[in-house]
Amino acid sequence: MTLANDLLLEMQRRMLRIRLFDERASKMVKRGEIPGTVHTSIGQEAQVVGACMALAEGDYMTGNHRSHGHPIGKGAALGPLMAELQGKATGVCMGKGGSMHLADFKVGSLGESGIVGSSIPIATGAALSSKVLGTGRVSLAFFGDGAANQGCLYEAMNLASVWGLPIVFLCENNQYALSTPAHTVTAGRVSDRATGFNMPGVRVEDGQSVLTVHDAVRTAVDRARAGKGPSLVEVVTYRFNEHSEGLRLAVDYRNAAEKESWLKRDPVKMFRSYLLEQGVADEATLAGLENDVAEEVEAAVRFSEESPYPEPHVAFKDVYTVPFGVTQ
Amino acid sequence: MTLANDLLLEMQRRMLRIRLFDERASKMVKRGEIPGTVHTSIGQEAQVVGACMALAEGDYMTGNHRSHGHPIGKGAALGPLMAELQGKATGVCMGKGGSMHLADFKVGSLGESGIVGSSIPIATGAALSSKVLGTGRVSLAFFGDGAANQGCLYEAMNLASVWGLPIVFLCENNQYALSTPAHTVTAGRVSDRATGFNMPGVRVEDGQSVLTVHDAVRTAVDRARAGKGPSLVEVVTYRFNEHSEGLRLAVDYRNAAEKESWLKRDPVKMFRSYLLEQGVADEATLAGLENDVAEEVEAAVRFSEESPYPEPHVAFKDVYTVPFGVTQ
Amino acid sequence: MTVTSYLGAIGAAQREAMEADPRVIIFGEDVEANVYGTMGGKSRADKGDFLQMFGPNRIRNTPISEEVMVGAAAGAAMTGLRPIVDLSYSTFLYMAMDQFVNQVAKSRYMFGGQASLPVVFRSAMFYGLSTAAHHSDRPYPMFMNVPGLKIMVPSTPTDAKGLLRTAVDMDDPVMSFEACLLWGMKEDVQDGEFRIPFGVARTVREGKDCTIVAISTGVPAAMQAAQKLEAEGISVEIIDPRTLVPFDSQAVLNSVGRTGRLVIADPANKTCGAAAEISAIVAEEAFDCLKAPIMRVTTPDTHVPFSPAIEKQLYPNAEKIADAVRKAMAAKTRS
Amino acid sequence: MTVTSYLGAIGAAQREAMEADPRVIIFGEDVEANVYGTMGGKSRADKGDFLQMFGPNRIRNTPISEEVMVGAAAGAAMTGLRPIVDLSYSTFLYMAMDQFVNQVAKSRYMFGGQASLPVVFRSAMFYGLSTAAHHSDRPYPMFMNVPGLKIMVPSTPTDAKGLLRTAVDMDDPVMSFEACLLWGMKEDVQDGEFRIPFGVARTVREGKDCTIVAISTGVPAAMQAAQKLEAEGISVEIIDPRTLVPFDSQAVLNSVGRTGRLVIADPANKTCGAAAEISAIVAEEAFDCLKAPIMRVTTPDTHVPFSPAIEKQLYPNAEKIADAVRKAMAAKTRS
Ligand SMILES: Cc1ncc(C[n+]2csc(CCOP(=O)(O)OP(=O)(O)O)c2C)c(N)n1
Ligand SMILES: Cc1ncc(C[n+]2csc(CCOP(=O)(O)OP(=O)(O)O)c2C)c(N)n1
Ligand SMILES: [Mg+2]
Ligand SMILES: [Mg+2]
Repeated sequence: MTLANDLLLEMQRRMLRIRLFDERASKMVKRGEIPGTVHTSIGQEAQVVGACMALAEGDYMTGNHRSHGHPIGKGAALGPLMAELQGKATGVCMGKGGSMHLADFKVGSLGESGIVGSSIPIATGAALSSKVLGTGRVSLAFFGDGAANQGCLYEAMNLASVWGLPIVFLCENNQYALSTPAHTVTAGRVSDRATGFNMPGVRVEDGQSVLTVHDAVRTAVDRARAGKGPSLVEVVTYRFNEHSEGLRLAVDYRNAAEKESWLKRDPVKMFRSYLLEQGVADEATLAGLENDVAEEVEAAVRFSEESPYPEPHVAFKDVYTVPFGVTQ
Repeated sequence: MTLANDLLLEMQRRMLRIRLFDERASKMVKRGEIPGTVHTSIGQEAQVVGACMALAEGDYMTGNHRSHGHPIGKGAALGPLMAELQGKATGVCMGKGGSMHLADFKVGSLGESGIVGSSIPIATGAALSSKVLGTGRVSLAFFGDGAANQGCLYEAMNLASVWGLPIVFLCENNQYALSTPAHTVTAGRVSDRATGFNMPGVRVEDGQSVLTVHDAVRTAVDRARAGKGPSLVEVVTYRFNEHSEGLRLAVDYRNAAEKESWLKRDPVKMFRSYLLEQGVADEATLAGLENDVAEEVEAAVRFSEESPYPEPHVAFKDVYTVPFGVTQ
Repeated sequence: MTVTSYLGAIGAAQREAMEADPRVIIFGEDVEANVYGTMGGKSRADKGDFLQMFGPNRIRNTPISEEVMVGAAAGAAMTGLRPIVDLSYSTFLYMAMDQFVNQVAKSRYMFGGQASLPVVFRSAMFYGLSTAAHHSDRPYPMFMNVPGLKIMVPSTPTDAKGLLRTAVDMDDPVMSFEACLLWGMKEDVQDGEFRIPFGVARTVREGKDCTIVAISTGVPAAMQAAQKLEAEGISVEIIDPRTLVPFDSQAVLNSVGRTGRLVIADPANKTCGAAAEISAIVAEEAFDCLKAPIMRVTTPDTHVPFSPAIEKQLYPNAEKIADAVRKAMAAKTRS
Repeated sequence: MTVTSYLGAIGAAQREAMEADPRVIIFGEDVEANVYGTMGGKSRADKGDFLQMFGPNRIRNTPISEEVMVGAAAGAAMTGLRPIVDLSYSTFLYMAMDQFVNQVAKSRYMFGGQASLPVVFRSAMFYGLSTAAHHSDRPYPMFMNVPGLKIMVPSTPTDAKGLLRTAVDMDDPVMSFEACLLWGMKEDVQDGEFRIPFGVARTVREGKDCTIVAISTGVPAAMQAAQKLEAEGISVEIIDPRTLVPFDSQAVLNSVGRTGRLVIADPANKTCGAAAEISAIVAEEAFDCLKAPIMRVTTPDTHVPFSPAIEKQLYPNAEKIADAVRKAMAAKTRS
């Protein structure tokens, strides 16, 4: 499948957004400008954007604690996301979700989950809506290699399969769950688990190539939209940073050589070279793009910094649609 | 593998025990002599006994609501089981478990579960004990085709696989979960799900043959005991009675033709013929065996009938090892 | 008005809700065969059969996978459907606890109001029927401890029908705890569609000496107790909160304001149960009216044993409730 | 005596228990790397590292599979091991709710005493740290509603160490709810092995005007409140129950018998929380001693928001506790 040049550039734009947004966020955490912690998608941009851009605008998506990339990849505006990370009133969740619980319903982002695995059933339900109401929307559930051992994934895969739901289960295999190497706690390969649930299971070994990921997920999305049911796509990738920003583990659970070899396969840089090589864009265009995104991120930070914190009563809002009792 | 004659006769004895025990229990439910309800294993005796007798005496086993067969197959005495069904003080659980929650720790029966799927992790834990303490015991988890869609099964299979635990996951596929045909709610074949969890998955099509089942489970048990880890064995079988005794569904979810064809493959009758044909036993021996078992079941009923109900304070016993508060 | 059973009322509410709104769907284990009879007619053959009426797109048998059932209902509710999930027994809810607490209850809040979750989770409590510990729990108190969930505990056919319809029409997640022991209870029920608001208690009986707040099967038991006590010259007021979240504390405070005494009849376990909450509200907000200790009549903190010889003694019944009222009456009144 | 932190005390109790009994094992997510530092030394490199000391047979990293972790611990406990399961955050417990309620809590009872379950489930409550709704729950009340579980909520290093050791040595399942906010708290702790019994409250401070029952982080907050109040001439008695199941109701009743007033400081959600239970016990059993309404200072029934601007206001703190005591003091005393 050949993609239009503007689509290719948009891929690079979104990968850059994730990269620069997360680099900025990382700094802010370390400076105490973002409370709690954040989990960056740095190194995994190809996997995130390749998947998100295989979806249509109206399609649904859920994610996890490694959360910023997903809504950004799906097209969410950066300002309200950054404001959310800072706990501001203008945050996409009014400052009540924070980094781990971003959601932007406007772009089909139905929510990231701090509970590993827990959003997979939600995505499955969105696919059920699509099927029952006949809206043609596809749903995509992002989850990590760690989440691949939560039972609810298999309940969801089974249900989606027997009901023929339009959903893609997307395993972001960055080879570690916190300090735990996937192979030490995961029997076999995640993608091989699809067969037993009667759906295609694909393993994308080169998860650093946005086009390879896009291609595989596109096939799964097309299949879903055509009414042929769910697929499982496992993408092998690597996170460049620590599990979460600020975390320091004395244990060298990922050795230096491994890390170095992966750092060489930087998805953003690789795709940049590709765009140049293929003549999709020249140096000036790409530099312009990079400037634009850098400015976008700075604008997001300014938007956030200038925003107020929520009023105390907001802590009592939206427990129910119509308040009662203490939520009044 | 050729089995000794006494082992073959013991298989028939245990199948008969299950058949007659459950036939008796069914009558007693209908007459109001057993409170609540019972789920019989009639028709599934080969599958139960073939599996149980592949285990050694000290091995562990857990089961589900279709419960009587499992401890009987594992060698439990009938009297305390029947007393348990009647809620008597001499019941194997002091009358507090009832039909759905039999357990006889003396024979390694760690408990049947009324919650579908919920005992699978328990069996996994027993296998962990065996591994950590080096006792060489194997664990076996019985569960239905319906339970095969509970997520905890896959968590358990994965854990057992990565830890190399000595356990056999045994799916009793009687093709229905209550009124629901397995194929309408189960994607693919249960046995095929093993591959994705890096363990052998076997499907025994002829679950009415005790020897075929025994052979398959024996292979899995040997593998477990040899330290080679878990296996999944799916056995195709059929329940002759309704889901539970007394239940009457107006829906004809299992059609008459299907039922009839399965009734012809009665595991107890088939094995009887086999024993005669192979000269393992003559008619007189088998008739003697049948008499013995019939008398055993009647004795169990007498034992139960003559037993007292528990005293009121027993309702407060064994909430904790050392009572306090209301349990005192 | 038609004489209708509790079970029939539940079926009728669901049928009318499905007729009124194509976004309402029902899924659960064995719902196509209507095994428990909670969906209209007695069987698939009946003309009231839901599968025939609404088709397989809206009436769906699920695998035995409670976790994904609950989560999928939440996801579907966020995206345009209004699911009713039939979870059959209340003891099976634990299987989906993470989805209830972390997704169903929190999503609207955590996402700053972006999500609405119009979804109803039905389950029945099968206590008192010799089904033992795995099928007999009355777990509504633990869900009361979770903000974001609404909870109904109807004790009559009318309430079951009216509350369930309100639940389906509401944009918040609702858990309906039905009592199997009440399935056969019959009364005249208003024909056609009607709704009963959440958070409005029903005064089952007026009286002046002692208030009984009674929940679910506690209500008929309290009625029997009231009759016995009337013969003894004790006049009892009975309040059925009908919904535990929201809870009509004003109705209870008003009643205790008049009677000065409170007994709570709650079939849940005692510790941190609904009775504890109601007692605490009153001890905090109506202390000055109280003439006697607040008495809880609950199931004690044991599991439910199988044997019918020892099960029934555990639940609140007329005798225990009457005893508690007598004790409250005997307490020396504050001067 | 050695100055020890709350976290260090938890590590020490586990180390001593593992040294004392080869049947004790620890498993959980990332326990090999000791990510949260709850197991002895700070890192694998430390000489106190558990993996080095006890080896991979007894210290086991698990997959992220809470349901099977909890169930497997139960099964292992029934068959000869004495597992400690590290579940890291208390909010993840819901994932295994069925195993907790239906297997861990019920097995001994349901099987007529055949099973013993010597197993400890540790988790920490991360509230007050900007981790938002998915990581901040304080769910002990829902487990209090489940018979068969024992529950500890230590508020000091000494209690953490002594109770945890008792828990490991006990034949019943125990849930340990630790407070992340207290991890850094230090005090002189007795060296070597010692045990603190379950069901025995600690009188943190004696006083005569009002009793405060304080739980977990409620204890230091109550201490601060007591100091403020002392300056106002109000003498406060503080009781830390230390274990919620069993609960030392006698200690509370005795104290209220002396002071006549009760305030409960409980960081859990209000409805059906631990505070409700304690209030109900006192309203039932010490009514005649009460001079004022029983006041609950809890987290209100909302979820935990992320923004630090609005999170901290929600929990019981010294000011709120002191206000509640002042209100109790101001209530017109019964004549
Ligand atoms: C149910 C649950 N268990 C444990 C955790 C703690 N936890 C947070 S992230 C994480 C590792 C997740 O690994 P993976 O799914 O591979 O995602 P990654 O961080 O690698 O992107 C763990 C154990 C959690 N948040 N939820
Ligand atoms: C968690 C849970 N969900 C639902 C049920 C109700 N239920 C009891 S048995 C059963 C069917 C089980 O089917 P299967 O596992 O195939 O076992 P079978 O009865 O066919 O032997 C159902 C749905 C239950 N007991 N537990
Ligand atoms: Mg990972
Ligand atoms: Mg079946």
